[in-house]
Parts: sequence; C-alpha cells; structure tokens
Amino acid sequence: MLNWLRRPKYESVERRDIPAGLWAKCPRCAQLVYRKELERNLKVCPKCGYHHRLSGPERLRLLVDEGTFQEWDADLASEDPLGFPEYADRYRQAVQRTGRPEAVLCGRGRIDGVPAAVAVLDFDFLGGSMGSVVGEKVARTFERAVDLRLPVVTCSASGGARMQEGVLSLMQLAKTVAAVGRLHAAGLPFVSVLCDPTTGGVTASFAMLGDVHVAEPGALIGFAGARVIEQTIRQKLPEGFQTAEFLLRCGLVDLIVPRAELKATVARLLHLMGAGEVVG
Amino acid sequence: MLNWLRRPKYESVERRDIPAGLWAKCPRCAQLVYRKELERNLKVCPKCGYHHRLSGPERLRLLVDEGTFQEWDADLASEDPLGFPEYADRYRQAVQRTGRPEAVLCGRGRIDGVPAAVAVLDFDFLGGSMGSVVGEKVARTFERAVDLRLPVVTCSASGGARMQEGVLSLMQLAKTVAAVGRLHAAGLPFVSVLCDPTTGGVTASFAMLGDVHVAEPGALIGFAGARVIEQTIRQKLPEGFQTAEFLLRCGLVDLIVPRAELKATVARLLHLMGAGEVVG
Amino acid sequence: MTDAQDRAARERELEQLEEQLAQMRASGADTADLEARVQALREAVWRHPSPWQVVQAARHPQRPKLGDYLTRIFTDVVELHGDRLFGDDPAVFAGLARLDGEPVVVVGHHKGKDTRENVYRRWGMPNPEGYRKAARLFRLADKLGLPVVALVDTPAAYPGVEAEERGQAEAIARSIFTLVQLRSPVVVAITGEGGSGGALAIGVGDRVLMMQYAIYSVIPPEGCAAILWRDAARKEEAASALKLTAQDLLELGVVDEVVPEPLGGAHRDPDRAAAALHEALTRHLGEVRALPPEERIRCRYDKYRRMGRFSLRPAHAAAPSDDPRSADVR
Amino acid sequence: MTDAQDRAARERELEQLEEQLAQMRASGADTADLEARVQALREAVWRHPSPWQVVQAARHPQRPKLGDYLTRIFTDVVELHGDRLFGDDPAVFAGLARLDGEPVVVVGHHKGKDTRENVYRRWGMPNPEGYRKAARLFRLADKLGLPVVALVDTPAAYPGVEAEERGQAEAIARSIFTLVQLRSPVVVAITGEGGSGGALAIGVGDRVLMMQYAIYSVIPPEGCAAILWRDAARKEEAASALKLTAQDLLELGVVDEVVPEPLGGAHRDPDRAAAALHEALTRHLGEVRALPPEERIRCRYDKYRRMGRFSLRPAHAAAPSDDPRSADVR
Ligand SMILES: [Zn+2]
Ligand SMILES: [Zn+2]
Repeated sequence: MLNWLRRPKYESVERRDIPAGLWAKCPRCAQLVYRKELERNLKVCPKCGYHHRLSGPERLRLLVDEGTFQEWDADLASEDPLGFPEYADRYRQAVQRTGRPEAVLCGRGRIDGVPAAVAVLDFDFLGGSMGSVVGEKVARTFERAVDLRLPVVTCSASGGARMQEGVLSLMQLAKTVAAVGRLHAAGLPFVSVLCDPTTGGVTASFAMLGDVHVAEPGALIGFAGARVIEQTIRQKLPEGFQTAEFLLRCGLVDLIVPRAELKATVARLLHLMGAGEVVG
Repeated sequence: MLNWLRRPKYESVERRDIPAGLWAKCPRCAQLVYRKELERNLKVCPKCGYHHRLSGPERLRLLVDEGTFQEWDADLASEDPLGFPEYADRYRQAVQRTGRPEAVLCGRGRIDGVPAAVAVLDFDFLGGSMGSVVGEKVARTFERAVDLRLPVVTCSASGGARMQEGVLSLMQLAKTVAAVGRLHAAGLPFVSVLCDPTTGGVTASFAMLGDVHVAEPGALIGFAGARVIEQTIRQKLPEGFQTAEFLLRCGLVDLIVPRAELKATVARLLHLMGAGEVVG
Repeated sequence: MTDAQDRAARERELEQLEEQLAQMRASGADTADLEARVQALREAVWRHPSPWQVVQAARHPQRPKLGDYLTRIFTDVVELHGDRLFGDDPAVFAGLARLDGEPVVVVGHHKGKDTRENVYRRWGMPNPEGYRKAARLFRLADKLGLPVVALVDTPAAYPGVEAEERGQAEAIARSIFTLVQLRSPVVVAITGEGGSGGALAIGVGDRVLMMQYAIYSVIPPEGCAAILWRDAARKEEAASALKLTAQDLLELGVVDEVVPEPLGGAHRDPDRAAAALHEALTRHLGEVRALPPEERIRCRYDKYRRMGRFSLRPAHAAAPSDDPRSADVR
Repeated sequence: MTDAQDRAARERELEQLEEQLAQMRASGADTADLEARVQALREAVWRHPSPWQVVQAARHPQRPKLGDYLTRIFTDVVELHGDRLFGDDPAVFAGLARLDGEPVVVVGHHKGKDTRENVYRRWGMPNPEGYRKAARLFRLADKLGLPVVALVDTPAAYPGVEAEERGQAEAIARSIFTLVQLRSPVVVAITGEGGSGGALAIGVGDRVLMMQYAIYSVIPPEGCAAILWRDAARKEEAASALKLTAQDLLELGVVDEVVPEPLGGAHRDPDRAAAALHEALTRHLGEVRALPPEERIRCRYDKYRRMGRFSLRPAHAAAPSDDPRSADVR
C-alpha cells in the first residue's frame, strides 16, 4: 500500500471547499461549521446535509475496510501523447499537489467484508478526467475482477474525457465499456457509485452501465455541461437539473444513499447480487 | 387450397363499409365512389386515400403470389372451453357468415417470389380476436417457419384477446410471444404488418415484436381502447391518437406503406433481411 | 328469493355481526356466543363463494398488498428504481431481496394503502416505464443467475395517452419476451387482481401460483358485462362466465397451484396468508431451481405452448393428425 | 506576415479565382488559363493544409452528407424508424440497404441540406432516441447476421434538457456496449465531423476509416480554446493541439485507414469521394467478414483495449512488467 493511501492529504479538498481556520463555511447553506465536526461527519454539512466532495483517498477510506486495500497499477503515468500545450506542467503539478499518481485509484479490497475490485476516480486530479491512464486502469480493474471472480465497484467523480489527450481520451470510453462487457459476460455484479460531479465521457461509458446505480444526495450527474445546454436552448435550466434526485425521477439512478450509509448499502447490494460467496 | 380462398366472399366487408348498390360512400370523405373502381383500387378510396378494411382472404390475395399459398391448420376450431354465454352461437354464425373457419389464416406462400410463412388475422371473424385457435395457429406458424427456415410475415387486424375464452385467450399472448422467441433465436426475419385496427392483446404480443413494423396509412394501432382512456383521463383524446402516423412519431412503427406498395415493400424487406436466399 | 339475493342477505348479516363483535370486544364484554355465530355464518357464506364474492375479496381494500408480503416473506429488501430510459414507475416494485436467506429478484405491482398512495401508484396500474423497469430486473437476474419472484396484483395496465405514446403494448410484449427466454427460475404468484395483459407482462414463469381468493381475467367483469349485455350491472353474471377464480384457472391449466387463504380472505389474517404463500413459493422455487437452465426454458416454453383448448373441426376430424398439439391437450 | 496569415491570404485568393472561373464558365469564355492558375493555387493551399483548414473542410456547407453517400454507394435503401420506446430521431438514419449487392444495416448521422432540414435534423446532433434506434438496428444486424456500416458526421450529441432527462449518457454508453459485443462485422467511416461521444456512440467497429478532410475530436476546437485560454478565437491553435485530422488519428492508432478525397475537399467532387469511400468499405468489410464471429469480437476487443498511450512511472520502471499492456503499445 502506498504511503499517501494510509495518510491521505486533505489539503487540496480543504483549500477548495473550506476557508482556512477552525471554521468552514458551507457552500450550500452558508453556515459556519466547526471543521473537526465536518470531518467527523464524513464531510457532510451537519446543518443542511450538503455532501462536500471527497478526494479519491477519502472515498476509498469511506468505502473499503481498513487495511484490506491492495492497489493495482499505481505506476501507470500519462506520457502526453499529443504534446499538448501546458499538459506536462499541469500533470506534474497535479501529481505534486495531490501526492497521487493519476485521477483514479484501482485495486482490490473488502467492503464490509465483501471482497471486491474497486476503482475510485479522483476529482482533485485534473478534475477526475479520463485519459489513457484512467481508461487503462479502469479496464484492467474489470479484467482482473473477471480473472479473480470479484464484483466491481466504481466511484465516479469526473468532468469527463481528458481534453489534453485528445481523441485517445475518447477511445477510453470504448475501452472501458468493452471491459464492462467482459464482466457482464462473466455474470459478476457491478455497482456504479455516482458522486459529485459525474459528467461527460465518464457518464457516457462505464459509469452508466452498472447493474445498480447508487448516487450521493445532490450529486451533479449528466452528459452535457449546463453552460453548453443553456447556450443551446437559450433559457435557464430547470431547478435541480442534473442532480441525483433529478436522475432518480428520470429512471437513470436506482438509489440515492447518504454518505454515512454508502458503505453498508454497497456491501448489502453486493451480497444480494451473490457476491458475498466469493472468497477474495 | 380451400374453396373460400380461391373465391373470397366480400359480402361481410361490403355490408359494413359500403352501402348497397353500385356506389359506395367513403366513411372518411363521405364521397360516393363507384364500387368497381374501389375494388380495382384495392379498396383504397380514390378520392381521399382512406384504406378500407380488408378481410383475411382479401389481405392474403393482396400479399401472396397467386397460386402459391398452402394453408396450414385450417381444421382447428374453438371448443368453447368456458361454456361462455352466446359464444357457441356467435362462433357458428361467424363461420357461416364469413365461410371461414377462424379469425386467422396461416400457411406458406411466396411474396413477390420470396417464400415466407404467413399469418393473416381476419377482422371479419369475431373482430379478429385471439382465442385458443388463433394463438395456436400463430404459434405453429412461427414454429414451422423455424423448421422450414422461412421468414414470417404477420398481418394483424384484431380487437385483442377473445373475451369468450377468458384467461385462456390471455395465455395466447405468452404462447405467441414464446414462438416469436424461437424464430428470433433461429435468426429468421419477422415482418409485422399492422392493419386497421390492431389493438389489445394482439398488439401486446407478437404484433409488436417484429424486426420491422409496417403499418397501413391511418390504421388504428394501440393497446387500450379509446373509450377506456377517455374515461380514465376524463378529456378528449388528441387528434390522430393511435393512428399509424402517431405510432411512427412515437417510434413504434418503422414504415407506413400505402396498400398498393405493401407487397413489394414486404418482399424487399425480406430480401434485405437475407430471406431471399431460402428456397421454400 | 334467488340464490344471489339469499347470498347477499347472508353477507350483509355477516358484516353486521362482525361489526357487533368488534364493538363487544372493545367494550370487554363476553363474546364467546357471538364468535361462534359469526364463525358459523362465515363458513356458510364462504364455503362455496360465488365468483363475484371472490372478485370482491380480491379487491377488498384491506387485502394484503405487495408491501405486506414483502415484509412477511422476504428479508433484506432493497428497492431499485428506474427503467434507465425514461422514468421510474411507482406502480411497479422491483428490487433485490432474500427468500429463505437466498438472494432473489422480486418484482410486483405496487398498489397503495390509502387514497393518496393509490393516486401516486396509479392503483397499481403500470405505465410502460414500470414494465421496462421490471424487464431490466429480469435481465439482471439472468446475468447474475438469480431466481425471479413476481407478485401480480393489478386491475390493468394504465390506460393513458402517455402510456400509449410510450408504447404500452411494446413494453408488455417485450417483458413477456424477456421472461419466456430467461435462464433464471421464475415463480409467479397472483395475489390479488390479475388484470389481463397488465398482469401477464410480469406473470409468465416456470410456475404460476394463485391465492385462493385472487382473480385472473382477460377483462374486468364490469367491462365484459358492458360489452356482452350492454349493462355493466350484470357484472356478477360476467364474473361467473369468465372463469376467473383460482379453482377455475387451476382446472383450465393456467395456474399450477392454489394457495389457501384464511376463510373469507387474506385480509382477515395476513400473517397466515403470507405464511401459506411463503411455503408455496419456497417449494416451487426449489423444484424449478433444480433444473438446468436449458431444460427450464424448454419446460417453460412447453407450459405456455400447451395452454388453450381447441379441437379439430368435425368435417376434417375423420383422420386426426398425429401432431400431439392438434387436439385438446388438457 | 505569419504562416497562418499567409495561408489565409492564399485561401482568399483561391476562393476569388474559383468564383471568377465559375462566372467565366457560365458565360462560355475560354477558361484554360484560369483553370491552370486555380489548380496550381489549390495544390499550393491544400498540399499541407493546416488543421483548421481541415476543420473548415469537414464543416463545409457543401460537404457530402449521409444522403449523398447513401445514393452513391448503396442500393435498395430502406430507412427504418423509431427506437420502439419513445420516438424517432431525425438526426440519426438507420435502415437496410445493399452494399455491392449484399444486404447490410446502415446507420449514420443525418445532417440537413438546408437550414430548414438542419433545424429538423438538429444539425445531425442526436437525442437518446437516435442512439437507441441505432442500437436497435445493431441488434437486428446481430440477429440476422448482417454486417453494419456506420457513417459518422455529427458536431456532438444534442445538448438539451430533454436529452439529459431521457438519458443521453446512458444511450451513448449502451450503444457502445452493444457494438463492442456485436457478432456482426462492423465497419465505421468518419465522413465529416466526428464530434466526441456523439460520434463514438455509433463509431465503434472492427475497422474505422476516416475521410481525408474529416475531423474526429474529443471537443470542438472552439470549446477547447475557451477552456484552455479563455478565448474561443484561438480555435486554430486548439485545432492543431487536438490532433484531430485523419493523418493524426492514423498515427495515434485510432483509425485504420485514411480515405483520399479530391483536393480541397469531397464537396469538389462528391462522386469521386464516394467512389473512394465505397472501395475502402468494400475492402475492409470483406476482410472482417472473413473472420468467425468469436474471433471478430475478440479482435475488436483487443483493438480498443490497445488504444491510449501511457508509460510506467520512472520510479517504478526499473523492472518493467511482463504484461504486454503495461507499457506503451504503439
Ligand atoms: Zn450546509
Ligand atoms: Zn374517401
């Protein structure tokens, strides 16, 4: 297990979501919350229930039993295939800032005791965007799950395909969907957890092909960006558009689960889909 | 081939749709049309294009090459399984009035040269309703098509399941759908022609499971009856509700084909679905 | 006094006595005598119930609904939502649960317990989204190798403009198409109203059970009477003619077993009704589970293939066909 | 004068000369001299076109559209309509046709020829219904064993409220899911704009061809420039950075062959463009048709499995993995 996994760095998340100091201001209800209380509450605002975004390692700690996670493919790195302007620098900065190698963490672990293959997208790392490495690691996660007869749980948080790897990023949609097909053919369960935000190419590939779709309350989930849609229809978007609750009404999400119940719910779903019997 | 097939009796159709005498009044445009002209025009009103209903034998003559039809299972008859009030009498009258044995004609023949298994529902016979015999004959048509490696063409015109055989009629939905499944597994084409009217249990079974859905212009196609819906929603139905054109917009019908082009279109579709190669 | 009038009078008397009994119990009075009278009358009224009586029991407002059976028969129930296409239909329940500790997919019509919930759930009358959600769960069961239990209780598929626009008929046909080809074991129970295509859409399985006072019909008796005699009031005659009781359907080969209910209806003792249903589900699921999937699909095909009754037309019957399906097969 | 300004000036000059030439031809004057000048300039301008020039060619209003290729390459075309769920999307064509006399399923984005048709067809930007219609036809091809030919030309999937409500992302993902598992041969051609997920939804196949002046990109250059530099006007730089030309994508391993176009774009000679596309489709379809279905599905999987470029992080690269997928595979 890598060092950054045991001792996750919260700085980047905190920098964005919470003002410095002992008190944090909730972006939804604007109330001040004692920072330690917010941490204890899994970064859910105790006043209004707003689910702050989690980093990849925070999400992993929330979901996977302590001491059971074995990471896969932590050594894969982008090689800037297009020589895209500013990409190499921004990539290096993302690695340095987050202390993590890419926008996804993959591996195996136990979820309330149930062995599973897990892929967690990390919005802190270049907006959780899917380029060659994310696509490759996600695809390998599904392939290894087939080999090991494990169910797959993905937690998505992503702005979509990674622009800086051009159409190679787009091809990761096909690659990951093909890998989901292998899991499907093997009859193994796939729970897709949709976190804030899940948009673009990640939504239009593996994340929307789960046997069960679990979303966090209030999470933004959609394909096209709100600004693009507003420009197209030339009017304001409806209240609550592209929230988890909206997607539930639209029949695209199975369950909305508060963060405190996420782990137990995923484990229960895996059990009910016959995954409990597999010894990992 | 049975006698009534070679010399179809039109009386019943004419009694309903056309006033006696040399002239017929079109139920849509209310114009008088010379009866012989209407016959020559395949019972399509030359003034407004209204497609008069065809009897089963008329439909067969329209679709199947002359002299190629071999009927199957003409000897199956209902046995009034529930002892339902008035059913035996009404059934006997239908046989006498139409000169036909039941509400469906099944067999094999060629459609512009393409060998096919064909099932034609006959609205003249108790409203084309599907009871045990219709379900059985339709299912056998699909099964024989699998055995003979033939495509299937059904022409539906039905008020739905036959009330007088109770839940046994309902079970014909499952029976015919299961038979469609066999054809599907065999990779053989199925063209479902939806004629005026196709409603209720026939729409909710084999007729809506075609590889291609062809409808006649203006045909009424739907599940629930207009009166039942009006009673439920307590308002008038929208203009053109449940017409072929409405279903095309709703994505439920592939093509609307005028009667004069029906045979050629079905043959072309069968060819394009790889059916032409089969020697019948 | 006709039979029907006589029966109606006795039913009214029974109702009055039951009410009286409840009041006496509430006031703490000695009720032994009255209880015996009520029990005797109940047995008299329900020993040979008329089909219309059964229709009323099947539609009784207090009749146990999907939720009552879910809590009593299954454990670890997780409802799943949505057809992944258009919406989530509250008239259809679909989810994962355990039956006797083993995971299963459960699907059923979802009626409400009060007017408000009934409006929300459209009295258990599904839109296409409901059937498409069910079919999605059937495919999930197939992928995972889980058995399917389907609980049927609906007046009909919802007759609405939008339901037609979104392909009500297609949704029903496709759901049946999915079920007949499913590799998973499928056990169906008609628990209340089996309303025509709206019921059959999720009602095709390896075994079809039917509660004693449930009904299953191609058309509601009222509609039948309206068509046949242009008089919806003759619904009682129609109920008889349609052969819609569990016993009728057992004899017609449409259902495999009748699950006994407490005298007068499941609502008089939901626990006992659920226990009987539970026992039957367990037993039948155990039997069909034992078959290999290909065999199960073949048997299911043959089961529906055999349904219906017909004969050879006398004029042609001189030389009966040797095809076993050519004649009445029941 | 910069390269880009120089290029722009020559493009303007070429346009003016072409207009002049057209007028002279119309008036019956001798045009031999002018024609030679135009041809020389055209060659100069198009010998090494800038990526932005290619973007403009791919979006040229006169560029051949689906309909132009349908009539020139296929025979016996029958359009089929509807997703059997909700509606029929005019932005997607789906149907049966013959290619070299053999039946195939054809699917493609459907742009309009004029403003009115463009509005009707949403400039070839599909709603979920369009992708679901396509996926239905893919499944039909699978059932019947027919090959699939997909012609890609779309700015994007339609960004609309209703598209999101009806699951645009699900429709795209599901269509890709259907394609990667299809038993039928699938040959794709990017004929105009390959707009991100909206294109990929019908653009996954055994072979992916790309017309010489077509583009294929994860984001439009304008959007890329707006995000990267907060300045949509720097679209030309973005077009270069995105590597969206056929030659770029051939080098990146995303497309299998570049189909040559008449100098300056297919709209200058649609017949010749169609003939080249026809030849390439026939050849590739012949090759993938020769494989058994299981082999074809495996090869298709491997094809997409290999796409992307990455390396092992230096710190860990001392002992390279023996997994062939661990390192850059191109
Ligand atoms: Zn708050
Ligand atoms: Zn007329």
